[in-house]
Amino acid sequence: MEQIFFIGFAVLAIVSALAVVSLRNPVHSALCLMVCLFQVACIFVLLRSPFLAVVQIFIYVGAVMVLFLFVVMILDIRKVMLGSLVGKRSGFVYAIMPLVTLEFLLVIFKGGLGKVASNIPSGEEVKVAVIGKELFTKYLFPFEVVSILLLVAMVGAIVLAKDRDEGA
Amino acid sequence: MMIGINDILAILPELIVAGSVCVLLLVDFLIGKENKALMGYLSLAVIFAAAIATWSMTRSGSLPVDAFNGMISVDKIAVFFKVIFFIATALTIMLSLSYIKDKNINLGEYYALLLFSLTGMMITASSSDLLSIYLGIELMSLPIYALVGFRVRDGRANEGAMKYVILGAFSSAVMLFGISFIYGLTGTTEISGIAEALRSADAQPAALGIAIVMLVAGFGFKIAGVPFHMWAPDAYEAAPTPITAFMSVAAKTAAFVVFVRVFVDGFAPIVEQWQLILTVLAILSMLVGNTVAIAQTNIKRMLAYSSIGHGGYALLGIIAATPEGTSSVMFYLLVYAFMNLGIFGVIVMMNRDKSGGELITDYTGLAKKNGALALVMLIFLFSLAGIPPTAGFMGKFYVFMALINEGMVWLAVVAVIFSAVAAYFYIRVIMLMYMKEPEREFSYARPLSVLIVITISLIAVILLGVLPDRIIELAEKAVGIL
Amino acid sequence: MFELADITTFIVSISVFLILFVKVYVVAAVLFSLPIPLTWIERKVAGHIQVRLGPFTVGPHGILQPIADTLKSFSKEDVIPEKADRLIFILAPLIALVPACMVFVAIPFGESVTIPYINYELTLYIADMNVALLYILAISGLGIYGIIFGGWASNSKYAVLGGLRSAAQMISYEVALSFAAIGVVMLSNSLSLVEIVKSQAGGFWNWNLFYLPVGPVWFIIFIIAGIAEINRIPFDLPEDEGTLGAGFSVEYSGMKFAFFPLAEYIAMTTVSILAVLMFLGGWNTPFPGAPVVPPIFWFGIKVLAFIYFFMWTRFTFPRYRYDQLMTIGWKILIPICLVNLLVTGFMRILL
Amino acid sequence: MKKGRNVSRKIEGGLIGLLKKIFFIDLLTGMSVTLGYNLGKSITMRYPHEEKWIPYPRFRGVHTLNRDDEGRELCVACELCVAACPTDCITVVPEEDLTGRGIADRVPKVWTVNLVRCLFCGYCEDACPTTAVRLSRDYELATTDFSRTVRNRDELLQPPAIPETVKGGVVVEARYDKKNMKVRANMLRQKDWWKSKLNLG
Repeated sequence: MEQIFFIGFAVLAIVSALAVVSLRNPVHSALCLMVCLFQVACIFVLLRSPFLAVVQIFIYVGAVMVLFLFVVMILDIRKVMLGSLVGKRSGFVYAIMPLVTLEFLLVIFKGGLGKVASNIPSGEEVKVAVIGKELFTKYLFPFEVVSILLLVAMVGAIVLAKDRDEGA
Repeated sequence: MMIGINDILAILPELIVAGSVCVLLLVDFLIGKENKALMGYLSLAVIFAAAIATWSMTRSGSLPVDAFNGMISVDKIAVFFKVIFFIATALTIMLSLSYIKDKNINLGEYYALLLFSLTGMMITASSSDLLSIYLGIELMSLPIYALVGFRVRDGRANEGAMKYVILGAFSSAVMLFGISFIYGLTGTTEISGIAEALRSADAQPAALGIAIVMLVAGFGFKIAGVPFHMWAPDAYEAAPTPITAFMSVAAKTAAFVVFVRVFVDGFAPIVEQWQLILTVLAILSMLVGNTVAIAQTNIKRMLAYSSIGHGGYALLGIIAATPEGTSSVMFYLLVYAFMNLGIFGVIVMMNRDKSGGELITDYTGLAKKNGALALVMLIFLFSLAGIPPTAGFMGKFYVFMALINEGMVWLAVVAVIFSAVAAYFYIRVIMLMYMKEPEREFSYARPLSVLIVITISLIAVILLGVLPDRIIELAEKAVGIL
Repeated sequence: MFELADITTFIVSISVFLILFVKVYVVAAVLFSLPIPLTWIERKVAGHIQVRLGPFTVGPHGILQPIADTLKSFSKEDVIPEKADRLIFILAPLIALVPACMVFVAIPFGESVTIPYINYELTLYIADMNVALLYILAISGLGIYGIIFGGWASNSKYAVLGGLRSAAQMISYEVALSFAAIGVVMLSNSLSLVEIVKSQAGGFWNWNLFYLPVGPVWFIIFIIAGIAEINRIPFDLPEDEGTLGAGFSVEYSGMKFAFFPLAEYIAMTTVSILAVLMFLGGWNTPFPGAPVVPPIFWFGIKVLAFIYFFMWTRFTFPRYRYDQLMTIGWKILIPICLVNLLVTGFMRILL
Repeated sequence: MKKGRNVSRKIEGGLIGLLKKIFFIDLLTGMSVTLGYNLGKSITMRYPHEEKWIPYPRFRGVHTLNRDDEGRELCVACELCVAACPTDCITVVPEEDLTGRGIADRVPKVWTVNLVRCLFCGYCEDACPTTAVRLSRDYELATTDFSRTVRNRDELLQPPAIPETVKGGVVVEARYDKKNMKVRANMLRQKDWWKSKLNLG
């Protein structure tokens, strides 16, 4: 049962991810990206971490994509311009894509993935309290660095967008 | 699992820098538009304080210190690299003091972003976990993205910054993917844990190869190694000149810390797997960097390619995968910091008028007009080319020695050949300066701060070239040879 | 051969599945019929606040008016503008409606009731997730895509402007809304709505609303952000009649158009229910000494009061200007949230 | 100087204003007003089903042609109303009549008014020397039949629905006669009914 659901979500995620890069219209791409992120959230549920799934929807599907759409709608990319966005060497890209896929598949099925791993997480559902505790003890340092990172992003964005009287 | 005072003390220098930037951002509001240089002086004070904190850590003799449940490990290598970061950032700030006023981009956030970037580098240097390494690298890169595009009214700056941001984000994604592979394969992100897991594994899964390729791609982007170098010339040209210097010195050094940590330490058990990939990367970098530089007309682009080439040389020390190799990389990067900052100092001086100092032909006949400046430039160029009495030669010498001691003589020979090629375009500039008649009047910016930077760099380049023993000794102590 | 035990487990699992199915069915039926009383109530409230009578013709006191409206919507011509993006134009109303309904999976309407005769304890919720609150906030945030996509696909400048405004508004107010939710989580120590309600049992002085001084502040922030989230006056800039015609829905007609108000009503109910669960003690009685009435009664009363409150504000306040909206969101609500979060944290630790 | 004074006033207003903002005083005032309306009585007139407005006598509605106490037509077909009409909506064709139909031997053979053109200015009323033409208080002119827009003499001679004696300015009970599409006000059945309505306010 779970396997069936996983395959469903995974296939849909991959198909929508392919659609994101192959569709010409940026809004359609954004829609597909939403679908893709949503499927990933569903896979998180299957992996017994509903918190991560919900946060994925909350932040990526709920907030980040809204900003993407906001920008896309303001940019108003017309069909003429879309042609120029797709590079001339796309044939090369299309040739490489199946190769990379093949390589990955080979590695995954022939390469003995996970032979080194020693501590595979158990199938228990992860409680929010546990995540919180880990975040503020074991992962406190990365957590704080991330907060500085966000501050930097904010400062940088404001500096670049700020109105200033600068001679050329 | 609780966080104690020892953890805080271990990251005291980082805390000093990060905390004071937040204060500086507020102080910036109180400072008038004309006095933004004050922000620069305050930033220098912050760096000085952080340097003292770092120094006192080495004095206390408690190194290496592990903190934050294995996220942070401050050892002597970290301290050595941090010193390079302090020097690079401080000199960059001194170069910027007059430059950003001249170019009318006189904003207090400029210094704040530089200090944020410094924080990221320091975190990278003292990290012992892939997670904090990644975050450190991002924290280093984000402010640089903003600084590259700092001249927002300049179309060229926008283009360069845009390329840098998009490719940078892409490389970060690849890097993260690689990290997740490593986590999946070994079950840990801690570098010692990774080494442990790899050592105890009976067979190496092929997926590890993919992970290594991805990590090389991600980190290779940060050192602008070929074929991940496409952004470098555009971004170097786009950025304000002091930032170009900062990128080519500090950001690159930080990426090399990662190579030392992840590859030399973490992937030590599988050295054969990554040595080949890095060798290809190094040879390509030296090839492309040194040959394409010949065709450049803009001196910043030329230095960008030269920087790519130097990245290749420094990688050789990593490829040696021995403590000796590591120490040679550390020394090389220190030398590179001084000579590159010095030459950018000269360019900043020449940047006085609008187009001046950007094109190589702008230096035509400089020797006739200003002999001292031309001589300084000559010394830095000799150093970059690796000509004996200068530090550049010593840097290369130690890297090659490390290679030869490991038995990779052919690689050392290849590198020497590329050095010879590189000498061509450095000496071309010297030819223009000394052999041609001046075509125009020069006007220089000669604020005291830039002169100080050039003087410091000059002294360092000559001293390290003539008497490198003490610093080499420090580096070797750091990696534990002595 | 089947053992008896096998058959009983089979029956039990089938019945569990059936009960779940019935629950989902009932909730869905209630949700889709919800707009019928709500539109009537809203129009009546609107009428009386404007000293009018509201609908009066169809049925006694116009009670059949919503049905007439529905029939009209069904029978209207379904226009799709020529240069619209057909697929997204058709999808958008669904995208608006589906998340609004999905939310109800996690909403508890009461703890449980014991069915007489068969002695079966029936829980009054479909699922008690341990991340229910986050789930509801996350999913209800998706409804905004209906508006954004609808506005974009219409290929009309007013519609696009409506969509843009909606996007910016949602980003600004989602933050405050989440902060209010975090405040409640800190007060109740759980993300599960059932647990949150349980923590407020025993009289109205135990409600999160009356956790002085931070409770009322969270409550007000939640209400303001909630109104902005569901795009109702005074924050209904996406459909600002004054400047945008009808905003994002200007090109829609017939049943496709009807889906948007439908989603809005369901979202309004969601926010009301959330406010009741988070701040007003859910189905707990406010006066423990009073005669016992079924908990669902209290729940219904409180939710209805909230729905009335939303209608009341809608017909009282003028619409905010766009820059005022942004100012309220970023410069007032979020700083207050941050300060309040600190105060709440200290109170939880020290008291 | 001026600026400084403004600032100080702003702070004063600002303090009170701030308190007002914190406790949502203005918003609550507004909400109390609307709540009052919500609970109060509606002023909607359920015309035509239950109520009907009776205008004041000065209201100018459809024309009527009056008779004298003995039932003779007051109109003498002098055509002064036609002359006075700014929109030329009145048509009068005189004829000689000796049967005593009118008060004089000259009576209108045709007296029609086109209500689509008429602007109810009342000039005809003023021009009439015999007070034969009056504007009544009938205002239900909507029709689906275009021929109904021209009223002829026989219709106009009918007494108006609202007699002149009724004071007006009141709402009376009414019902809608679906068959004839007419609003029937039953004010005449109940004497002084409107007065009690008036007292109610």
